[in-house]
Amino acid sequence: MARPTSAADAAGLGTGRAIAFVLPALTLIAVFLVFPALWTIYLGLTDYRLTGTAAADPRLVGTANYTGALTDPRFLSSLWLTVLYVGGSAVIGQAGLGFTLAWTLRTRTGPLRRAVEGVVLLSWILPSTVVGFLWFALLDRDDGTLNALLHTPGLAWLLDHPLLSIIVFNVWRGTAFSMMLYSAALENVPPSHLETARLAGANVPQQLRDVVLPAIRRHILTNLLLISLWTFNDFTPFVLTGGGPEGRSEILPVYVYRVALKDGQLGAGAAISFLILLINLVLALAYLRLLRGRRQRRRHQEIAAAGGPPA
Amino acid sequence: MIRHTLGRLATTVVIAAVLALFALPMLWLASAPFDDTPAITTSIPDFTLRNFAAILDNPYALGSIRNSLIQGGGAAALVVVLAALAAYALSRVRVPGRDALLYLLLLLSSVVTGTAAMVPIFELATRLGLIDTHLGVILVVSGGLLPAAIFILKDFMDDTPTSYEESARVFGATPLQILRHIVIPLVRPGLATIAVWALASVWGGFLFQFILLRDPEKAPGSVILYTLYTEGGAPKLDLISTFSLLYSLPVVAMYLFVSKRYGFRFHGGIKT
Amino acid sequence: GTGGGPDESSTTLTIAANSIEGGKNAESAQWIKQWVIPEFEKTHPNVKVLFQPSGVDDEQYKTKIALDLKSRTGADVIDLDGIWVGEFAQAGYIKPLTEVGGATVEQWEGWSQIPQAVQGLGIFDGKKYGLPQGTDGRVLFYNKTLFTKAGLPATWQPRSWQDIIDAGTRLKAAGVPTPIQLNAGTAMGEATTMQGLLPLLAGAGAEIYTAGKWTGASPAMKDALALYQRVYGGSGLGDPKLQQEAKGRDKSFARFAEGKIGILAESDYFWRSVIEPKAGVAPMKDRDQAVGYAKIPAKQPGSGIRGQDYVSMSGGAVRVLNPFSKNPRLAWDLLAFMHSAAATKAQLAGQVRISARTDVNDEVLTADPMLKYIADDVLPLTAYRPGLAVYPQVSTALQEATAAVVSGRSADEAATAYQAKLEGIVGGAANVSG
Amino acid sequence: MTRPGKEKPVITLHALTKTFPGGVHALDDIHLTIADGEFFALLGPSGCGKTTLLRTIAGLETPTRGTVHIDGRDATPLPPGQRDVAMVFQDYAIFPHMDVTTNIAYPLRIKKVPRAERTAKAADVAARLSLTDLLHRRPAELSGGQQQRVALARAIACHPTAFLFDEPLSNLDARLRLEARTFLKRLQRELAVTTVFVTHDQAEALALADRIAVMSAGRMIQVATPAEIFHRPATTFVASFIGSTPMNLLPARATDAALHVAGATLPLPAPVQDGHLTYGVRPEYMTLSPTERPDAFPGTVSVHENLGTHTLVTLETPATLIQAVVPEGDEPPLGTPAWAVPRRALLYRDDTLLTTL
Amino acid sequence: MTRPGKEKPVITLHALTKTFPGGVHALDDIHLTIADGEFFALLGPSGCGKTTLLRTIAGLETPTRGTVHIDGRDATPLPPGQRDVAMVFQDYAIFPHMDVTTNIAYPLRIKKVPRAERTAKAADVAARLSLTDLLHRRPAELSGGQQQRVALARAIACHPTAFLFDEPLSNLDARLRLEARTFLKRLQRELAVTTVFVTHDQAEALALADRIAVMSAGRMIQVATPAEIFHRPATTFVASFIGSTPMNLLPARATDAALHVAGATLPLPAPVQDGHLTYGVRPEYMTLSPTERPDAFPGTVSVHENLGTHTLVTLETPATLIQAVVPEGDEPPLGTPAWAVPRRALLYRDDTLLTTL
Ligand SMILES: Nc1ncnc2c1ncn2[C@@H]1O[C@H](COP(=O)(O)OP(=O)(O)OP(=O)(O)O)[C@@H](O)[C@H]1O
Ligand SMILES: Nc1ncnc2c1ncn2[C@@H]1O[C@H](COP(=O)(O)OP(=O)(O)OP(=O)(O)O)[C@@H](O)[C@H]1O
Ligand SMILES: [Mg+2]
Ligand SMILES: [Mg+2]
Repeated sequence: MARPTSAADAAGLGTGRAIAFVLPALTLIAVFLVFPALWTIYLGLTDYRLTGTAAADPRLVGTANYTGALTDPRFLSSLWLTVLYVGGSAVIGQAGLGFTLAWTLRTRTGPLRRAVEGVVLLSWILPSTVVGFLWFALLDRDDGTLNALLHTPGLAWLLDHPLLSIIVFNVWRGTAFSMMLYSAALENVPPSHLETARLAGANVPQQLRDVVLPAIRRHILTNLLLISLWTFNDFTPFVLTGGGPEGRSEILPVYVYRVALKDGQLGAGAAISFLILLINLVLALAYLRLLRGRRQRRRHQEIAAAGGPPA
Repeated sequence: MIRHTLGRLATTVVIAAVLALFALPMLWLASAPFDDTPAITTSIPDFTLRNFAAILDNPYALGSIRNSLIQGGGAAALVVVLAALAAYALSRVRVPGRDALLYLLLLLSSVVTGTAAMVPIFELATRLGLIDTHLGVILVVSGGLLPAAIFILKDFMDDTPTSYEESARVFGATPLQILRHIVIPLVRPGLATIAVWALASVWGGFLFQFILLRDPEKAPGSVILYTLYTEGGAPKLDLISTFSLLYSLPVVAMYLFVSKRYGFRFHGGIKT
Repeated sequence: GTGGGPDESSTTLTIAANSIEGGKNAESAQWIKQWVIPEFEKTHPNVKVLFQPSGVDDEQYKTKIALDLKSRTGADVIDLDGIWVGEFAQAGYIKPLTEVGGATVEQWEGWSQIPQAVQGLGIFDGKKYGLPQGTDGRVLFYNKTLFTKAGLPATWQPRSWQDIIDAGTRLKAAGVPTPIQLNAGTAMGEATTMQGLLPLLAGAGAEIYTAGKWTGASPAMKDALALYQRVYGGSGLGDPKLQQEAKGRDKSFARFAEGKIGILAESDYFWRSVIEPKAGVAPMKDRDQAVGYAKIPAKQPGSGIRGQDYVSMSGGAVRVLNPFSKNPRLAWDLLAFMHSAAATKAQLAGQVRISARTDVNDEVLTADPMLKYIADDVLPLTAYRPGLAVYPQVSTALQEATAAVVSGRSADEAATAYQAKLEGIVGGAANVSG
Repeated sequence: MTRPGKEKPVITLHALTKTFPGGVHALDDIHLTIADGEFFALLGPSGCGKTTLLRTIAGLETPTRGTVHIDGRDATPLPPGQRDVAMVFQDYAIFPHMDVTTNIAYPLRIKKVPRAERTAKAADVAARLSLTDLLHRRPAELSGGQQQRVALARAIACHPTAFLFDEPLSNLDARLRLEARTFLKRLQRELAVTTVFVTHDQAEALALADRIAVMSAGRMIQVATPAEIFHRPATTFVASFIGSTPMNLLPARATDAALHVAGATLPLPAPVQDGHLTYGVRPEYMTLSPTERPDAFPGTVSVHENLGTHTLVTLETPATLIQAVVPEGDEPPLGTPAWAVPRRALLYRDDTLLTTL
Repeated sequence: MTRPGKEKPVITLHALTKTFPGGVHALDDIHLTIADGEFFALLGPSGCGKTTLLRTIAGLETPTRGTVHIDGRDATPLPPGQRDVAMVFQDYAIFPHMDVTTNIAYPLRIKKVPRAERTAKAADVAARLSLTDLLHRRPAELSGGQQQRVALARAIACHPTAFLFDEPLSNLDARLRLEARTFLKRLQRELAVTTVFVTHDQAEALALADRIAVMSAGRMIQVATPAEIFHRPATTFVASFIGSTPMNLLPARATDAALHVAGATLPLPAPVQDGHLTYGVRPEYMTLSPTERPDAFPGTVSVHENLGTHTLVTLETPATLIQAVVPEGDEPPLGTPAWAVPRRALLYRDDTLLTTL
């Protein structure tokens, strides 16, 4: 493969056609994504509700929704829970398990590998409306499969460990993406690099540290970016715990659902949605910062590789 | 040698444990639909097919799966086509700020998929005359999926060597011919993966489908699943378990098809 | 009546309801499709009536209807929970019936058949917005088998909260796993408020909203929460975990049916649809023999609202007219038709429940002593929730207060937290009493 | 050794310059004329701009300045598809999702040749390149040499005015490369199509080309026949680049009628002005003497490299290494002293050829 | 030309067999002993098992059968890190995120050598390979040749019992490869470390190795010195594989005292039994005659390939192609008839060497 990186305009698209190619997608995005998103952000500045007097006559309240949320202990605890949830289930859980699976399955072929990949992917693509039932059956206090297996009758996983439960649930639900991504990424690690480390006597952790992680760092960052973003907006745990008990699993999307739909405070809900966006933005910028350091180095690399050694 | 074998044995055990963890929750889906008295827990079923007869009696059940296919398939097709075109152009032509734009759209998509965007989306759909149409659902959900799809597909495109396209170009192929003859076949595994991903994302979606549709003849499975409760909110498990199974099958079938045909994976990884 | 516009030939009317064939409230959906529509079209040959079923969670249904009405579209005749009438009216989504349906509304024959209290379900600010479809009442269900085992009378009517606690203690002593199920916590949602806190509050002499003020941490509220504390605070009379589980209410039904719960506060829905021997979600084959029911007592005799000895809470759905209907008069005809005695009877066909019309009730309820008991003995005592937009939030606050007690906090602490929260919701201490 | 007869220019480059956005001058004022039927090699070290030049001729890169004429037409504004050239890429770029027939017929498909006709034509060309048995295979099922032949067949199928080859042999293994070389040369003779061939392997360029252009840093250093390039490399850069063993390039100092190089004093036929002089002699034009001679470079034998019929001997001198090729069996033992006598040499001043000696 | 003196075996392979899960017999009952300090080349076409053999020595592949002894120990059960060998890969495998020092010191870091000591050691080795100025560069900032030297330095730094090189030169461009060859040979002489070197380029193997093993399909066909391999290739396979121009291998028929080959009748010193005979002659050992001779192969000159000092001339005969190397200037013109006279030849029966002629 001669040039993995794209030269400018290999197919001779030209600017005009390039625009024509991008335009349909951008139009759809503009109409059905950007426009409603901006409208939602505007709603966040009002006291708009779905019903009641505020529905007939919403008023601009400035940043009241924001200060309201930021001073609401429930929001803050929800934010903290979300951080734990994202950190535990996405960053550690999905990415960690996904990597572990990708790494251990890397050299395997045959039925075991296909079975593991099959169930992991199945967990990912089953409809979210259905998976709630599956997990009830697993975690139920009285007749749950898990208690039956562990001989711990009556252990109420969802009540005693609500956050842990939804973290494990989300790991189950979302590991497939990380596994797939890392599997593909690991194929880009030159085997000769790993073998050089092995010949030097490096054990597996040392191989990971010295060879694998540096080589797939960009994949790791992209993966973290996407799964953090998705987990931050993941509403599915609601079907398991309904945010409870006592809000101990009320992550931000559930909080928004409660505020916007149950309590009908759409203005406040919109404001919180925007806050989530800002938090995601901060997260993305942090990841990108890590990435950029890498990128610049890579660009350097390309120039050097193409232009021969600098004197 | 022994060490090696032991190590391999240990990883096999670990893998088997993971396999069990992932498979365990699915037991319910395998047992409850065939149980005479399905409960919310898993048990060895008193085997019956009565539940299937019951769900087939529901006037909307089968139709809703067809609707899911229309909406999910439509959205998947739309997302794949538009995202492929856009990703291709973005991958091959340098547009300043394209990465920042993609990230921004990715972030905005999180606002719009949330509950709070309900009112704007609904009003928009009303004004555009999209209420109670499959098209409305398709367009709305596609809008939310497109940024991530473009983001992922662009990386696929970045990883395909440009010499194929250049070669075709020297032979006189037009950009559209290049796209049709060369690029699409080359990234087909990526397109298939994105299609399954899009389908699976749309498949379980409830809120937008529900507020945008009026006629239950058009409602997708996710909405119909929600109707299988009593007035007091208790689930009718015989119907729900059976329907869940039927309703999961198309996605699973599509996954199996794609994975057999193209290999369900992210070739090269995503690393933008 | 007949009437209607001149261009009746090309007219369609749409009915929206939170029911669907094969799903939630299937009977009601069947009735609309198989009775209402053909019958109405018989008398109105040029009118086509369509049905727009939903059959989902109440909140989601409400959202959809609100969105429809907000964009001035939607069905002509719409099902609403009575509790939503106020907020929909305030938002301008619905208008008083006379404003929409015209003068004929007042002359409708049905008004005389609907008791004032039940009419209240459709009334906001003194104006009639909707026609009530029916109502329900809350009582204490108890398991006679367990009662006998515990040496309690098979025909039981507690006179005070203490009587309930005493019975619970006896049941516990007799080895009943969960003597009392009093819905609590946020997972049960509105069931906590309607089957739990509000009846208790009424039994302690207070309503949640009176004279423009919301009840805060008043003595009555503290009394109600104190009872929760007695049930869940370590006495072992109730199962705190069950209140926290997302599917706790469904499980409480199943446990009652399995004979693991002694006393359970529920509405007549429990009798009709949950433990109903044939089609219930947790059927009890021996329901009629094994399950007893009793009125909810006030804290002490006479300490309930309006000085009552017994209390209950009721709700019910109404049907309203869409003010943006293209054929409002005709829509009213349809609405009135759906609430005629014949229609109501047809709707009940085969099943027994309390309709809004006394003439129908008199005829139908004889078939089921339990529902007759509700209609005759409970409805006169009952109370309704305020139909205001902030009510859902207040209800959530109440649920959270009970959740706090269940998880071990004292009634006073929970009440204080509730007071603070309430002030935030309703716009300051000025709107709170107690 | 230009091919006789045909002298019609097919490709003419005028003042061609390409500067990449990063500021890299990949091509710097290139003037070049390639005659009809000529086999023309572009030779140079990595990064010197060979690929860029080829791609500019193909139209895949737009020149910053200058023009490209193909077959008499100004092709500069034309898109690649209208230039009537065929390119074979280093990675062959045969489409992995098409079988051999479809690949070969692809240019014809683009030209809207009916299916039956193009299949026939593909089979025809394939037969010529001994690909007949492989017509229904996919590229993944072909060896490197077969893939290369498919790429050639596809290029031939569209009957272009010129072939452009970008290192088509460099992905083959050493043995295959030698065979492919002869094959390619015979094929080009047979088809008589103008060919521009990029390589960084001097042996390939010498063996194949009618003329060679040696490039460095975006410029053409020398354009000449292989023999001329081999015997009279215009600069020390070309001198060091050409030859299957690296030329000995030694700093020299000139006095009246003698040249002082690496311990040897050599006669000068005509006096030269002193300056930055370099004395170049190919190892093939050295003889080793076991005894001291004034006109020889003294050193100690340090390495033998077997070249088959000959041996490359490396002498270590105090200042540098000197290599000589001797017939096998004539190698002085390792570690013994030896004197290298030049037979045919070149003299450079300021890295530019001054005279042959 | 085995190196004198040291004859202690450092690597001994016994009955080594490797079958891959797919059923490919990559190694088939290999027996081999490599002496201390020897520079040993593994030569063979792509897919013959060279890399597999090297990796099995390194411990990166587990043999299906057989043993590997390194420095007297049975290394078969040892993991790669404990075999005390260093390997240089075709792509060098220098870690892109570490600078040159860190790369070179990496094996020492794994062996827990203190930082100061390993930096010093790395600087030391780097100096030996003229890498001192590059110590703080990243691999991306190095040329191919420099990268190769870093990989070598890393291998040297851990003082292994043996070096294993897997085509270390094949990623360099043609010119650099020649220089690196001489460099590598000098370095190995100096360090005197046993070296196993994999290549598919016969010129490299001939030039560098003390002994060469020619492999084909997982088996060793011939293990001998370069001269022996060049002059007495044991099979036609080895014959065709060795030599910088492909050997002419012609079907032959023997009568009483003469050999009939491609239109020529050649004398036979001793009578041979007829059979499936092949007559082999290297192009270098052919002379072209412009006039007919009975002991010469007649043909028409069809291709000239310039080899620098010589030209490779291809003659087309009715049955086959025959090549001869002639000094430059002596080439008969294209299209003219010519007779190729063999000077030194080999005779094979059933592809096995029968005699030299
Ligand atoms: N798309 C590009 N953008 C920027 N610089 C480029 C680009 N393509 C090539 N270059 C630079 O132009 C110069 C010439 O590159 P080119 O690919 O023509 O070299 P080459 O002679 O073909 O080398 P090689 O033998 O390695 O293929 C190099 O310095 C290279 O870095
Ligand atoms: N991991 C593997 N699984 C299955 N077969 C393999 C594997 N590695 C190598 N082979 C097969 O074993 C044979 C020998 O391969 P090997 O890589 O040793 O060849 P090689 O001589 O090094 O070739 P090259 O010159 O192309 O590097 C080949 O047929 C190859 O396809
Ligand atoms: Mg190039
Ligand atoms: Mg190899």
